[in-house]
Amino acid sequence: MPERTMVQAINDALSVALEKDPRVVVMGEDVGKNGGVFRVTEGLWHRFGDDRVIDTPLSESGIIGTAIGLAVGGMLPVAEIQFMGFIYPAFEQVVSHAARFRTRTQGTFPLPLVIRAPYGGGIRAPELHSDSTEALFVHTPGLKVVAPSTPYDAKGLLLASIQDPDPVIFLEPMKVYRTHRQEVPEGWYEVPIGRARKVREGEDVTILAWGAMVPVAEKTADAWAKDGVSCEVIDLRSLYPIDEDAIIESVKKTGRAVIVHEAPRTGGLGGELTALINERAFLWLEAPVTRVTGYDVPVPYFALEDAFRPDVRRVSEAVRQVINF
Amino acid sequence: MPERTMVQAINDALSVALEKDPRVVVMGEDVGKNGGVFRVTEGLWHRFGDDRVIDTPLSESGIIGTAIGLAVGGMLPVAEIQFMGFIYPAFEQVVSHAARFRTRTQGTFPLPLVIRAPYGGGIRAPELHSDSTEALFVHTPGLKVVAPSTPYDAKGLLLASIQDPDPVIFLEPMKVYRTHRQEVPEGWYEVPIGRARKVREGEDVTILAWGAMVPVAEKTADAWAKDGVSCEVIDLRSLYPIDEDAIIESVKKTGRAVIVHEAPRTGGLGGELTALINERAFLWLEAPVTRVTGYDVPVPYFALEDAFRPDVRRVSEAVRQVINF
Amino acid sequence: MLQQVEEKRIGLSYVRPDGTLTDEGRAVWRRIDDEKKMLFYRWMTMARLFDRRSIILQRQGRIGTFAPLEGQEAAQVGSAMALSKEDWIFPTYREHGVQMVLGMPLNLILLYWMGRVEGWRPPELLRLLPPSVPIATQLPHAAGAAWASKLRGERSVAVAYFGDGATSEGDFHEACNFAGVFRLPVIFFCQNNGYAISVPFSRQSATPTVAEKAAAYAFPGIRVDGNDVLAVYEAMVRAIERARNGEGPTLIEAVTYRHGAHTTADDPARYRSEEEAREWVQRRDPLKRYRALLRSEGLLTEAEEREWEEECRRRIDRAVKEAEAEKAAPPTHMFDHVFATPVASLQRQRREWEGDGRA
Amino acid sequence: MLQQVEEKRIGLSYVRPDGTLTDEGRAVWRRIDDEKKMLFYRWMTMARLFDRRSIILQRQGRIGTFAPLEGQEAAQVGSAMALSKEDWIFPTYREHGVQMVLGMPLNLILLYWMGRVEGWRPPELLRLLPPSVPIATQLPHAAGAAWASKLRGERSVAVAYFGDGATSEGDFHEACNFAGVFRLPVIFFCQNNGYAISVPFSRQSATPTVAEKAAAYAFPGIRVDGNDVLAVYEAMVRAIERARNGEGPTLIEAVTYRHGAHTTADDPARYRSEEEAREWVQRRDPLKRYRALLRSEGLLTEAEEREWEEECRRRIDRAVKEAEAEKAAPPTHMFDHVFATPVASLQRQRREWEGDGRA
Ligand SMILES: Cc1ncc(C[n+]2csc(CCOP(=O)(O)OP(=O)(O)O)c2C)c(N)n1
Ligand SMILES: Cc1ncc(C[n+]2csc(CCOP(=O)(O)OP(=O)(O)O)c2C)c(N)n1
Ligand SMILES: [Mg+2]
Ligand SMILES: [Mg+2]
Repeated sequence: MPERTMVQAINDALSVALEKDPRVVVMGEDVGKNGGVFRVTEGLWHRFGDDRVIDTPLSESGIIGTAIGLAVGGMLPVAEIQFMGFIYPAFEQVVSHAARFRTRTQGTFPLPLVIRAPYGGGIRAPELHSDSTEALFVHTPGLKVVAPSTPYDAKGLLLASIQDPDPVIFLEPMKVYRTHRQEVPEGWYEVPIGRARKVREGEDVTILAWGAMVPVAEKTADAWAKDGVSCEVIDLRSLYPIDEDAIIESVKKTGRAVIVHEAPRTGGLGGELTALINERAFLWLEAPVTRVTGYDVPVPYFALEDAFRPDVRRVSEAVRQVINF
Repeated sequence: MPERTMVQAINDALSVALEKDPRVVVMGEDVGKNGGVFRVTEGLWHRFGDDRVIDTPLSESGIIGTAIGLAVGGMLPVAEIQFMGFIYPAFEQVVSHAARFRTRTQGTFPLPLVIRAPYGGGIRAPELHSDSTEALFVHTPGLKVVAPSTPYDAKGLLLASIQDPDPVIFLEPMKVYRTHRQEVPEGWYEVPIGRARKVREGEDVTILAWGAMVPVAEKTADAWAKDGVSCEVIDLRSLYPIDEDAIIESVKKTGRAVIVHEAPRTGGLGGELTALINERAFLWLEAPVTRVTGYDVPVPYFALEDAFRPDVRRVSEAVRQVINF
Repeated sequence: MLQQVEEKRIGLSYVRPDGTLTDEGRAVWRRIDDEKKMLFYRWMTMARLFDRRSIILQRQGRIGTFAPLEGQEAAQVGSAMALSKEDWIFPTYREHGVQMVLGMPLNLILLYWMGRVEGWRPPELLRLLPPSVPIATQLPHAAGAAWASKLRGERSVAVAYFGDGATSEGDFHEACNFAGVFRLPVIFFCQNNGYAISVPFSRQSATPTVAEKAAAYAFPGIRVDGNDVLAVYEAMVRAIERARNGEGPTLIEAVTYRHGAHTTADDPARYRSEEEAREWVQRRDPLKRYRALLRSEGLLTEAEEREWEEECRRRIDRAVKEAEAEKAAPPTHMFDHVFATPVASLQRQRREWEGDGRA
Repeated sequence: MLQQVEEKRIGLSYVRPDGTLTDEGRAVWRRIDDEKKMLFYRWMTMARLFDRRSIILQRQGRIGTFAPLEGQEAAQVGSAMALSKEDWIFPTYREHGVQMVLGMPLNLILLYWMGRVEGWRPPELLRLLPPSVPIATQLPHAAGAAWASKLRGERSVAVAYFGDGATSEGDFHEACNFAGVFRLPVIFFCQNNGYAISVPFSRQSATPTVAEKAAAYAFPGIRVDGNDVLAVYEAMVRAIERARNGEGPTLIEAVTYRHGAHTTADDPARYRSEEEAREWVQRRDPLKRYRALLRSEGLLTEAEEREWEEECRRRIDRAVKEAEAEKAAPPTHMFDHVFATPVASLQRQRREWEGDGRA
């Protein structure tokens, strides 16, 4: 099996989908001739042509709005928003329409639509390019939200998203776009939406993470392993629906949970996960569920972004706290 | 002191502010000649004229975007979004600009801007008119978010918001716009942003609510009082910043908390509040913090909205659960 | 104000306010068969009577807030009559005239206004979307559906209905821009009734017309007398032809007026003069005008009129009964159509709802 | 492609690509004093040298991703030179030419590209906003600032800078619409460099020009040769005059080209032909053209040129040193400017940060 980076794995998924189903169209700013600003769509325009891989005007609401119309009209659009921080101009189309079409029409007009967006910090990008606002979409009923952290999951989840009859926000952690390679099978395979991945078995504390925070959680687990503390690391992968059972099972075993996310703390998914654990594993908790997150500040310009993003040091400190509680 | 409904109290606040400070402008769709679709701005256009109370084009991003420019240029805009469900077209302006101007310019260009929006359900309004997506704004660093539940607080918080040098999202629960009157002082007074209101003292369980859920919480407390259970009811009023100390103090006393909000559960503020309590009052908790919320579905058309919105029955049931845990 | 601007710039006008035909109008009239001529009348009448009845139902508390269309019948019926079953329609909340012409049963339209989404399910194969409540947001959808049609090599066109207020929204611009760039078979059909709730068009736009805005997207914009059903129909036929021939989008501005309030919650006296309203209601009424034409052409007698009105009332009565008899969906219905396959947490919430002792 | 369209529709053009003046240009030239003539040259040169140096700094890892302007000097310098200290400026990420003309110190511009917001603080009284990164979103701000000026009875105008790609965004439309309706003293200054990253203007817009879009808002749109500093300056002067006289907004389209990549992360060879780029770089370069004019007018010698370039390099060197010497703000700086008065939870987060053993 070929070894692929996440960028390559996503490119491969798009190519497999375009090949399999003539209804699939890839659309967005610079996704065509240029192959995407991260080269995620590299080569697709040359291979599938202007009607399948479409450079659109610079118009996020237009992209998502017409993608909705395309889906209604029988296509399977995979729309790219160049950076998650630029999805807000399309917010209306996403929350008032994409998320509500099925309910509004009671299934008569479902909305098979995938919105891909690179997200998160860590690559020293300009302002607004490092947002990580997955919580906004998780709080919007009618949307599914996924965020893979590995090449394998990226391809499998993207194909599952394209296959899904409902709208999926597909978040791609830029920070790990190219950091590691993994064996990625050829052809079509799916990683089911709604299922977490147990990255590492452990007994003492559960670390919940997704996207670019997964490697941070893993490194923290490595660090603590040397001190005889065993961390169970769970990669949520799917942010809505959340694999509650996997989380609850793990926390019932360890009695302790640390949640790691890049987004600002207040109103982030950490709160939701804390509530889930509190509701379903209250009596098993040996320490408060603890959050390691971005701070409640606009993501700082990149000279300070390392201070903003959770790192091994901060996550380790949280593990120490819950262990010593 | 005159007795006023919330609509009248807000009208009064706007009028007091327009009178006091020539920099204040009220702007939005139908706020002028028509006096607002809820009559909140009734009479202001006649009194203050077309340059102070401005009917704008139907253009939410234009409204908030120009309001930002007006604020930069030295005005104090109070912009109305006709219903919270129509703020999404302006989402970009709110989250990428209003929330970030001060940080971006390190205080050189602060953004004194108030965005008023009627919100929440219960008045049998058409689709999208009943949204309650306060969590989206609470999760956006740089914004303050308030939601009064009484006429007195509405006026005082609105004046505090207009006085505040930072952007404030001011949410007006339509359901209680006219349901009760209250003595409201004449002239300028402020209810400080960031402070909760203890609606009712109690010993056994803390109920946290805001907006139109406050009366529901009160009625629940009434109902349980008959059975000898004493509920402490806290009206958050300010959703960001949250009056954590008031909440924690109360929960430390009662050991139990029920959170009530209209918004869908997942990703709603209930999660955040649960996390705060878990983090700061873990050892005092005698039962899991429990949420009574809207469901994870698009707010249903009004024939079913009563089934969606938390009511006394559901909140009472939650109280029973935490008491009997 | 509005009327003067209008008369100066109207592109198409066939039936004069007094019900006589212009010369051009005569030529168009000859090309249209009698059945269609009668259908214009019938649907306009039905739309008006349905509209009036709905207002009464709202006052009686039997439906919720309602958005009346009276005055805009020609714009809605004339345009909808030009469409085929294969075409995609994206209406707003004020388009019950369009809806009924296209085959939406009256009882379903009523159910919608009763706040009952379960009643809203367009009949099988009807490419008619639910009303778009957020202004202008349906325009990109129409562009997208037209795009799908083009990519799939189909004949269908897409139509977005919207009001004058919608032209101020970014989505109007983005949709028109996509339509222009990709030459999509889409028609942007604007009913310019002069007001967005209380805000007059002069506060909405610096250009005196909507039609001229099409220039920014390099496709034609045409301004028609929206109270002239024939002119509206003809404008729409031409736009559809253009679209089907691959010549791209058209923006149609139908100049009209709502006789009544924005919705049953609105009081137009706050922002419109009586004279203005009187002028439109008395002199420019689309239905009166067209009825006069039919009469003078010998296609309609007073008896036939009365008969058809009676028939409309009967059908509306039946629709009201059916709508009110429609079994209410159980509250758990709200959980049923969020996703194709229910997700676990929602199922749990559903059980929680049922467990609250209500199921 | 672009060039042909351009030549057909250019409204103002004074300095020909070979550096000679048109007749109209000669008249304008006479009205401009020598100091200004020299400043055009000096700032264009400074902008170019600063730009080239920045690219090198980026390659050396001393600044982050950078958006070069080379080729657009005339559009930026010409327009900025027409502005006064009282005017409000809302630039994008590519406007360092504008920034420096208006008084933004070079070291601060560099600090911005180092990702250091703490270095960004416009000098006291400079009404120059930070670059707007999300495309087109600054246009409504400019309209709003212009509105404030109008409401307060001030003389100041507001200018939004943006690119051709920005015209596709809803905010372009909403800003222009407000500006038209309220006749605001605002200038929408578009540098049409033919591309939005890789997307050519023909895929961005169905109209061949940006300027004609102004018709949708009932204010003038003017298309100028954006590589002709004199034409740009004159267009801007006229627009500012209009605005200050209460005649409302103007849309200016300056047709230009970026010689290099969209940003240092971009490879233009993927989407532009070499011939096209060569034509612009060799035949239409704004600086070369203007230098030739100054030379033939006897206002500039080769020695003076070399001297000024040296001076630019010295100033840039100094700016780089200053920027690199600027003490890094402590990470806790991120907590400092979220609100005027820190809120309790943020103070707690700040202490938490410090408590992590880092402070
Ligand atoms: C995005 C959005 N903003 C505000 C509203 C509230 N609203 C409902 S109808 C309306 C006026 C619409 O005017 P117009 O487009 O002219 O259509 P008309 O009602 O005249 O048919 C407004 C402001 C809305 N539905 N959607
Ligand atoms: C809302 C938004 N969408 C996407 C981007 C990513 N992006 C940055 S620059 C750019 C192209 C801008 O083109 P143009 O407006 O022509 O300006 P130019 O870069 O050519 O100066 C894009 C798509 C962005 N910054 N903001
Ligand atoms: Mg209207
Ligand atoms: Mg460009």
